[in-house]
Amino acid sequence: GLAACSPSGSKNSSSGTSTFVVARTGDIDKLDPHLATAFQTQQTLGLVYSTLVQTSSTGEIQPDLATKWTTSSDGRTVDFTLRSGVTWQDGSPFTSGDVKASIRRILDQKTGAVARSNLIAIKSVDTPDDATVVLHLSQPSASLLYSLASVNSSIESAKDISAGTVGKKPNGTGAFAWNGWNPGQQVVLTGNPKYYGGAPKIKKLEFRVIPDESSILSGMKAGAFQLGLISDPGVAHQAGKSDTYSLAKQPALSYHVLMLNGRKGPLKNQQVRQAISCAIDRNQVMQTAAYGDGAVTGPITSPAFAYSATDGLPCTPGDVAKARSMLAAAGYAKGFTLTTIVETGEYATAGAEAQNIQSQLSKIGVTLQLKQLSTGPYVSAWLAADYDAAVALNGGSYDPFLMYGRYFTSGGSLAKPAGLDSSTLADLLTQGNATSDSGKRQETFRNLQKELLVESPWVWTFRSDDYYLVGSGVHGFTPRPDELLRSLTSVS
Amino acid sequence: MLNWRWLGSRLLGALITLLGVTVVVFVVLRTIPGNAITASLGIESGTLTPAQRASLEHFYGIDRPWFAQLWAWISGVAHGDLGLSLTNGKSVTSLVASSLPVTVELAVLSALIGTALGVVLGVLAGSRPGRASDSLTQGASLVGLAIPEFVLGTAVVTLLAEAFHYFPDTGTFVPLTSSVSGNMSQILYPSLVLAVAFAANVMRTTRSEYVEMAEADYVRTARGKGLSPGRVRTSHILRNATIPIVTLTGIQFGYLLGGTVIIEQIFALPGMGRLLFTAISNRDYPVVQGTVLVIAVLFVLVNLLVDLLYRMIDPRTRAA
Amino acid sequence: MPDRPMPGGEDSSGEIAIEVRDVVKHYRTPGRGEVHALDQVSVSVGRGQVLGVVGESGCGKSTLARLLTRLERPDSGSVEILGRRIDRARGRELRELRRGIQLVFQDPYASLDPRQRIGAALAEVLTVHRLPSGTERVGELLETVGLPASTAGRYPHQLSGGQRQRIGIARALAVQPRILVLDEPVSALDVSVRAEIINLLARLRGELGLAFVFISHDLGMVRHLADQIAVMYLGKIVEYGPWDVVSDTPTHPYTRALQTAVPIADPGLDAPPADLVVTGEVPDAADPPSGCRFHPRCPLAEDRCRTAEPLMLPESGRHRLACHVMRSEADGTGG
Amino acid sequence: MSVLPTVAEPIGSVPTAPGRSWLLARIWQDRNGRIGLIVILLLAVVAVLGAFGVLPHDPIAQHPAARLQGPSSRYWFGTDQFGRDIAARAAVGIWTSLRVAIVSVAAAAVIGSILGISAGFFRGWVDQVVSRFVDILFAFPAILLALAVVSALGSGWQNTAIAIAVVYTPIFARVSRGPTLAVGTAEYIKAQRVLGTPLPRILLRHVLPNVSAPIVVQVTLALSWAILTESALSFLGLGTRPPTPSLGLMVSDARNTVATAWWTLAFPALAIVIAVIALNLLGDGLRSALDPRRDSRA
Amino acid sequence: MSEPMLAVRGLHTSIRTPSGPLEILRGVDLEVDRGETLAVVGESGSGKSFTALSIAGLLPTGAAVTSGQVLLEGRDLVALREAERRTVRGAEIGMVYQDPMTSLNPMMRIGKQVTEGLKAHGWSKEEARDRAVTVLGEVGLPSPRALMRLYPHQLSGGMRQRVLIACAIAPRPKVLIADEPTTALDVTIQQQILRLVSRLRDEYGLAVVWITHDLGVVARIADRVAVVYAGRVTELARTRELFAAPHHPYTDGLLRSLPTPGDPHQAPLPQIGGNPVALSALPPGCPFAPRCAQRQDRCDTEEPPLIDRTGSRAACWVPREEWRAPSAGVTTRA
Ligand SMILES: Nc1ncnc2c1ncn2[C@@H]1O[C@H](COP(=O)(O)OP(=O)(O)OP(=O)(O)O)[C@@H](O)[C@H]1O
Ligand SMILES: Nc1ncnc2c1ncn2[C@@H]1O[C@H](COP(=O)(O)OP(=O)(O)OP(=O)(O)O)[C@@H](O)[C@H]1O
Ligand SMILES: [Mg+2]
Ligand SMILES: [Mg+2]
Repeated sequence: GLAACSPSGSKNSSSGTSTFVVARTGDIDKLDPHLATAFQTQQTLGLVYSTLVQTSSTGEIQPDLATKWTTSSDGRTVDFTLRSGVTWQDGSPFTSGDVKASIRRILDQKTGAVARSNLIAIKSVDTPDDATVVLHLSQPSASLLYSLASVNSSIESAKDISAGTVGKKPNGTGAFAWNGWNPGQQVVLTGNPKYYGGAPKIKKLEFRVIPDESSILSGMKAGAFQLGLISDPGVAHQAGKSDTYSLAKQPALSYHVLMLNGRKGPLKNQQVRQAISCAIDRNQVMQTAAYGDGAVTGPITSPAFAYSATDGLPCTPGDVAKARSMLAAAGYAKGFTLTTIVETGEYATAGAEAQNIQSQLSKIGVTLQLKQLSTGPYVSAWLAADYDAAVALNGGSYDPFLMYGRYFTSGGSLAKPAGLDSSTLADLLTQGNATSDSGKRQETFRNLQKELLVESPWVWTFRSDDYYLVGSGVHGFTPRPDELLRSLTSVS
Repeated sequence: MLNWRWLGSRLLGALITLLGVTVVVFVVLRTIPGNAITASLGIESGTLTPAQRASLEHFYGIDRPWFAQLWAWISGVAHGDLGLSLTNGKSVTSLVASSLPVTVELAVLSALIGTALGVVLGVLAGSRPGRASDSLTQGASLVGLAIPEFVLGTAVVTLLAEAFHYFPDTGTFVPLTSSVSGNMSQILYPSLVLAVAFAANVMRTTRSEYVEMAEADYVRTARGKGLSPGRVRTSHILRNATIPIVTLTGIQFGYLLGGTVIIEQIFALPGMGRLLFTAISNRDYPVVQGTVLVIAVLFVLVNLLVDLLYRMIDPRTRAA
Repeated sequence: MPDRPMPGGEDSSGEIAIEVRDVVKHYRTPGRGEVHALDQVSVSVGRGQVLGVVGESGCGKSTLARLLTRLERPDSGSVEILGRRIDRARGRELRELRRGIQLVFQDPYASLDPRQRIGAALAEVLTVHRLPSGTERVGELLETVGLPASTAGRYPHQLSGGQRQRIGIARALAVQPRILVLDEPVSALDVSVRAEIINLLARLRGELGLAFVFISHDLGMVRHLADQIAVMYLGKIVEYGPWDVVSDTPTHPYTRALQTAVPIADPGLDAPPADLVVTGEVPDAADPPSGCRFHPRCPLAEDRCRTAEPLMLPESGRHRLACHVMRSEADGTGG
Repeated sequence: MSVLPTVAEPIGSVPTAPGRSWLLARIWQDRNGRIGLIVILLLAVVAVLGAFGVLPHDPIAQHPAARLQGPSSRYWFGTDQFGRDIAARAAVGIWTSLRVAIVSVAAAAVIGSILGISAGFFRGWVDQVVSRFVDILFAFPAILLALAVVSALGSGWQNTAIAIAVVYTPIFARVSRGPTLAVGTAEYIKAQRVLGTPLPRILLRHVLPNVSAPIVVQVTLALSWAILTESALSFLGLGTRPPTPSLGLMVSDARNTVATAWWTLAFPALAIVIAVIALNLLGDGLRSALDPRRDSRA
Repeated sequence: MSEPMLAVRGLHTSIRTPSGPLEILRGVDLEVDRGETLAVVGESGSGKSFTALSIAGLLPTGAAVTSGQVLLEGRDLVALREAERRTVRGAEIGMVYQDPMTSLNPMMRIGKQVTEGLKAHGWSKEEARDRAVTVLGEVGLPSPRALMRLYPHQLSGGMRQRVLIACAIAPRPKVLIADEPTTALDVTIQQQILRLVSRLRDEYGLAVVWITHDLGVVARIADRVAVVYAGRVTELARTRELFAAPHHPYTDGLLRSLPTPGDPHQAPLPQIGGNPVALSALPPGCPFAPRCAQRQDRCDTEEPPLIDRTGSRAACWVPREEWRAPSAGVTTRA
């Protein structure tokens, strides 16, 4: 009895000129933004739902449902002034009650909301009037606004929450309204003419699942899609020139990394980790695995916090001789073997990265034994830190605390796979989150990055590009580092 | 007409097979590391509190011992309920119902094309063994057998796009009943790709059967009656060669069902193969179980059908 | 003749080599129903004697051979070989008994493993039974059946039909049996070599004192070799007696039909009169006719033949017969 | 004493001189078999060269400076995205693919034949159980079986081989059961029973050699499928573990570079096609060499 | 005397083998007249079937007539083109084969199998049907109409052989060639078939070529006999004369090796020693020489042609009068 999914309703669409087709490899998995982990789900529901605030493509917080906000001097109270005249897609008006209900739903442990741990600082929510929301915090949290900007903190209607219809038929305040879902095949949205940011020019937006990226490319060549989302640099590399599309590259927030398990064997030794980090020429990894697309990066990928990628390392990465001597100094002149998990399937460049890193490390006598696992087993092993090293593509965030807090603060949810306990790192992260002074934050996070490179718990290699094949008739599309498709709102 | 006892025992056998398939897939799935929670939450599942984890395990039913899960599943199946997908919450029955027609049509169409092509080429080659036409067809069939499906599939998709600016439409699957041309635009090319290896196999069997049957005593009898070569070919040689060809088609059909996994991936067809593949990577047990069971049912049905057909074609096996 | 020790232990029963009593063998087949391959069949063969068994195809001749050699076991009745029940024997006893009775098959090609050289095939038998198995013994065996020792190096397909059949016989002789069951040993052979095999068998019988069960569908062939002849029809013995009585002055209408049906190589003879020619074909053993099984084809059939099954009763001396009509009047209806 | 002469003169004419080379000689007589044999031998030589590393380039060493170079006198088949020599990789790839194919097919053939021969020879419940088991394995989509096995065991050539073996075991069981049914009732088997030959000996010495023809033919065909299956599994990311080159892996990797560097796909794909064709031709040759009817005449 | 119905003159037939062409028929001479039966006897592999197939033009792939004539009422069939040949096949020459179990198409109803040959020679559907019913009745099959709807597997071997005969005689051919049609049948059934064919021969005025290896059958039905050995006719004679006084030692050996009712019980049978000859390794002279008791020096070097003898033509250098006793083979009854 799910009302949303009658496949028979949708018509064969390539003929309809008013339909804007986005091709991507995966499907959405849920209709509840609070529970959405899959990246495609966030991408889609982010167009249907709005958040209190949003991030600009350069990482600044901007108004969305809230037009203004003020943080008290002690950092424990935040006031939001809400936009007026906003209506839900089902027609009812948007009020502060909706915000309160949404936040309470996220904080309710039973919901299992993804954003709960990031909003846990919220003690209570007040709604003095329909247009004002006040958040009371248990401690100052500079990352709060970033957390609120996430799709996982979308505002749902209080009515839907109390009726229990959330996750059945999405009803948001965003630019696009829910139309239908044919699991494994497509999701259809329609432009919301009453959208407060102006009615989108796209009347009908369709996300189509094309599992093979090469096929997406072929579809673009044939003009079957208006926008194709590609993550495999190999495929992008094949795209070449065409009059039916253009290729847009956008460095993403997520980063490619060789995670080391600092609680195991030789890797316990900081000098060993540094030696490994030094031995790897990041650029070479990027060249071979991603055909040179992307940017060599340090730990922090947010454009708002740009620091040197190697400051803190006692070497220039790729300096094999140096690395070798460091390893010898640490007592491992003969090298050792690391069992490295590599995901197959969703993460296209993993194999290539692994092979290149393997080849590079072999020069200092470190043997990577590659253990290829499909997603499920990989995740299990990753979570259990059941590896010496892991080739990973980890998600990034505009806010460095949100990025690394869960790994390197004590009690962080991903402290186990992080593979290293460091009070210095934990302190720096807490410090960075406790202040909202931007200068101080810049300073703290610079130290964080440096310390991460000194400790070298992992070896950060590069930020890859996301690729967008943009149909030749499409104007106004701007990709974002967080891979959301906000600009579709204004695309024609 | 029909031999009911035969059919009865055949159906019973099929049922036992299906039960076996059910148990095997159930057990095999549970030996693979990872579970529904890690599959649906990915690395975020590490952030779950023990209470959250327990409630999710209860929700997915994976907190019970495996035989209890198995029993629950089997009794569900008996009521036509294949469970709910763990990844998108849809009923497996509805997921399978929407993807089944795609795969069935894909497989049937490739089988038809493959058989037609294979038989024609096989006869062409077999009726003049050793000649150039024979060597040529045989060579072509070998190449057909040898090219990996995914290479051929990618090549076709690329070629269509580059040369003809054509991409097999992959919106919602258009059933044959609602638009023949719309349906064909989606199904035809993948079917052709799948049909290549199929045709190659049929061709080889047809050829060797043809050559063999052409030596049969009754063919000599027929020639001795003064029949024209064409008649001898159609009503004697080919007619008898149909039995092995039908048998082969049945067996091959099973492989076709498997082959759809890759082809549906490349041609972005929303069929069972893709459903299955996605479900396997997502550890979506109910979907994997349901899909495999349905594919097995299909396979068993096709074999039953082949047996029936075989009995219909071959008077010797027909009930007296 | 050399006096060879009896394989399979002491010969307790003295004169009798084979004693088959009231043997019944039915086959259940999926498509056909129950095939009455053998029904209440009794025969006995004295030591060194030849029993000829004739009958048309499907009458149960090979089934009898299989029961005798314990390739199969009867549904009921008993099969005694050299005084011991081969149908009941197991393990060691069976292996011993098996050495006492050997089978030679109709198709000499099919009964030899196509991938084994002749020498290896013979040596294997000897080894299995822990008999001396050198090339010498193999050569000896080959010579016994009239083949040069060099044959040992050949494969079956390199021999002619007659030679293969000799190998089949040599292999059977390897275990030094007392009895040979020959299931149509010459039917598959060319006319020009049949005489060779018949002569060879006759010689072996003389030299080794073997008893034979000689199965054939050719009454003329059986007549030449047998001491006793059993005529079978549809799983039953219909006439049984000394060779000359059965073959030269047959009593049962079926035996008479068989006798006249075999064409004799003498153009001077007239074709048999029409009334002696049996019409129709052998009925299906899965659905044998009621009463006397031969009645639908019998020129002499009467009403009682359709309903009552004639018993196998002594006619004169060792001659036995199962026929209502041809029996001497005194015996009445026979039940 | 004897009334009959022993035939002293040589017996008939000897059609073929039997010996160890018998089978090869017969394959050689068949045109397809001859081509297949030659090509397979050539591939085997290349594979062995690759396996022992007797090649001008290291198949694993990366030369980032020489990425994606076209065929030249230095790199005959060009280089891949890591600057590895494709010729060397293809040679080793043939070795890996053949190794996976041979191991998996050998396992499948041994296990499948044991099952099939037992079923065909003993019939009754053994047959019932084996046939059911085989039916169940058959009813699975092959690729799923392979996926499941590889997912459970992890990737790597041994596990790929196990997966392929699981997929092909039922085929061998079926292929060997049929002829065993026939051979089991053949007169020469009956003859062995009458002669008192022990059962294991009958099975090993008489049944097995006589049902081996279809099994041997099947082996060559299965080898060719195994090569293709290995490549399909690699396409799905579950095949041979890099950096070990396998043809399947090379082909599936090359999908990303083919538009700009055709040689990355062309040579490994060609190697697969050639190997598969050669194995099929060899299968044809074997089939005709082992055809008993070829001997029945002349 | 006018033309015989069918005459074969100097027929040579070869087949391709892996080791080069092999000559299987090395000059076969035969003739039969209407209403007459010619028996062709010989051991297995001597070329009997090849003779029949060469006459009918049904040789397997790879085999071909290399020289000689097949004259049907004086017309040379070998010279005809395949399309013309087809009009003769079936219509004028009917064939019956050895194995009734495999010679009928298992997938086709009996009726169709009888009528298709008729239709191929221009009979209309109805005519063909009527004719089929008649002819099935004529060969002694019960309820022909019902039988037409059956499949071969529903018939016994004897019935199938009758169907094959019906197929062959339905178009009223002039010549019937029967290749060991009773070998696979029981003696009682063989007897029925022999009577049937003799009757049909008389009714239709057929010229029958009956291939067999059973001299009993020859004695019962044949007017004339051709003995084939190693691809050649070695003796050609009227039946009675051949049985009374064979002029070839091989024929003589064959005749003697049969057990007959008058034989002494359990006495050794005379036998032709040696082995059947292999066509691929023929001796230089007379192919029977290695097995022949009458062999002379000349036999080892020169192959004898058919030589006219009293009441027979035999390919033997040694006239019967000069034979040593024992006549043939190496063993006597003594
Ligand atoms: N294993 C079996 N299963 C079913 N029926 C069988 C089996 N063996 C024999 N029969 C049937 O039993 C009957 C007797 O068979 P048997 O082989 O003894 O005949 P036969 O006299 O030897 O015939 P032939 O002359 O053809 O060799 C036949 O009808 C046959 O079909
Ligand atoms: N395809 C072939 N290749 C080589 N030799 C062949 C082939 N077919 C038949 N022969 C040979 O031709 C010869 C004549 O065969 P044919 O069938 O005419 O013999 P036949 O006299 O009919 O024997 P039978 O009594 O066994 O039927 C045989 O020696 C046979 O070995
Ligand atoms: Mg028999
Ligand atoms: Mg013949």
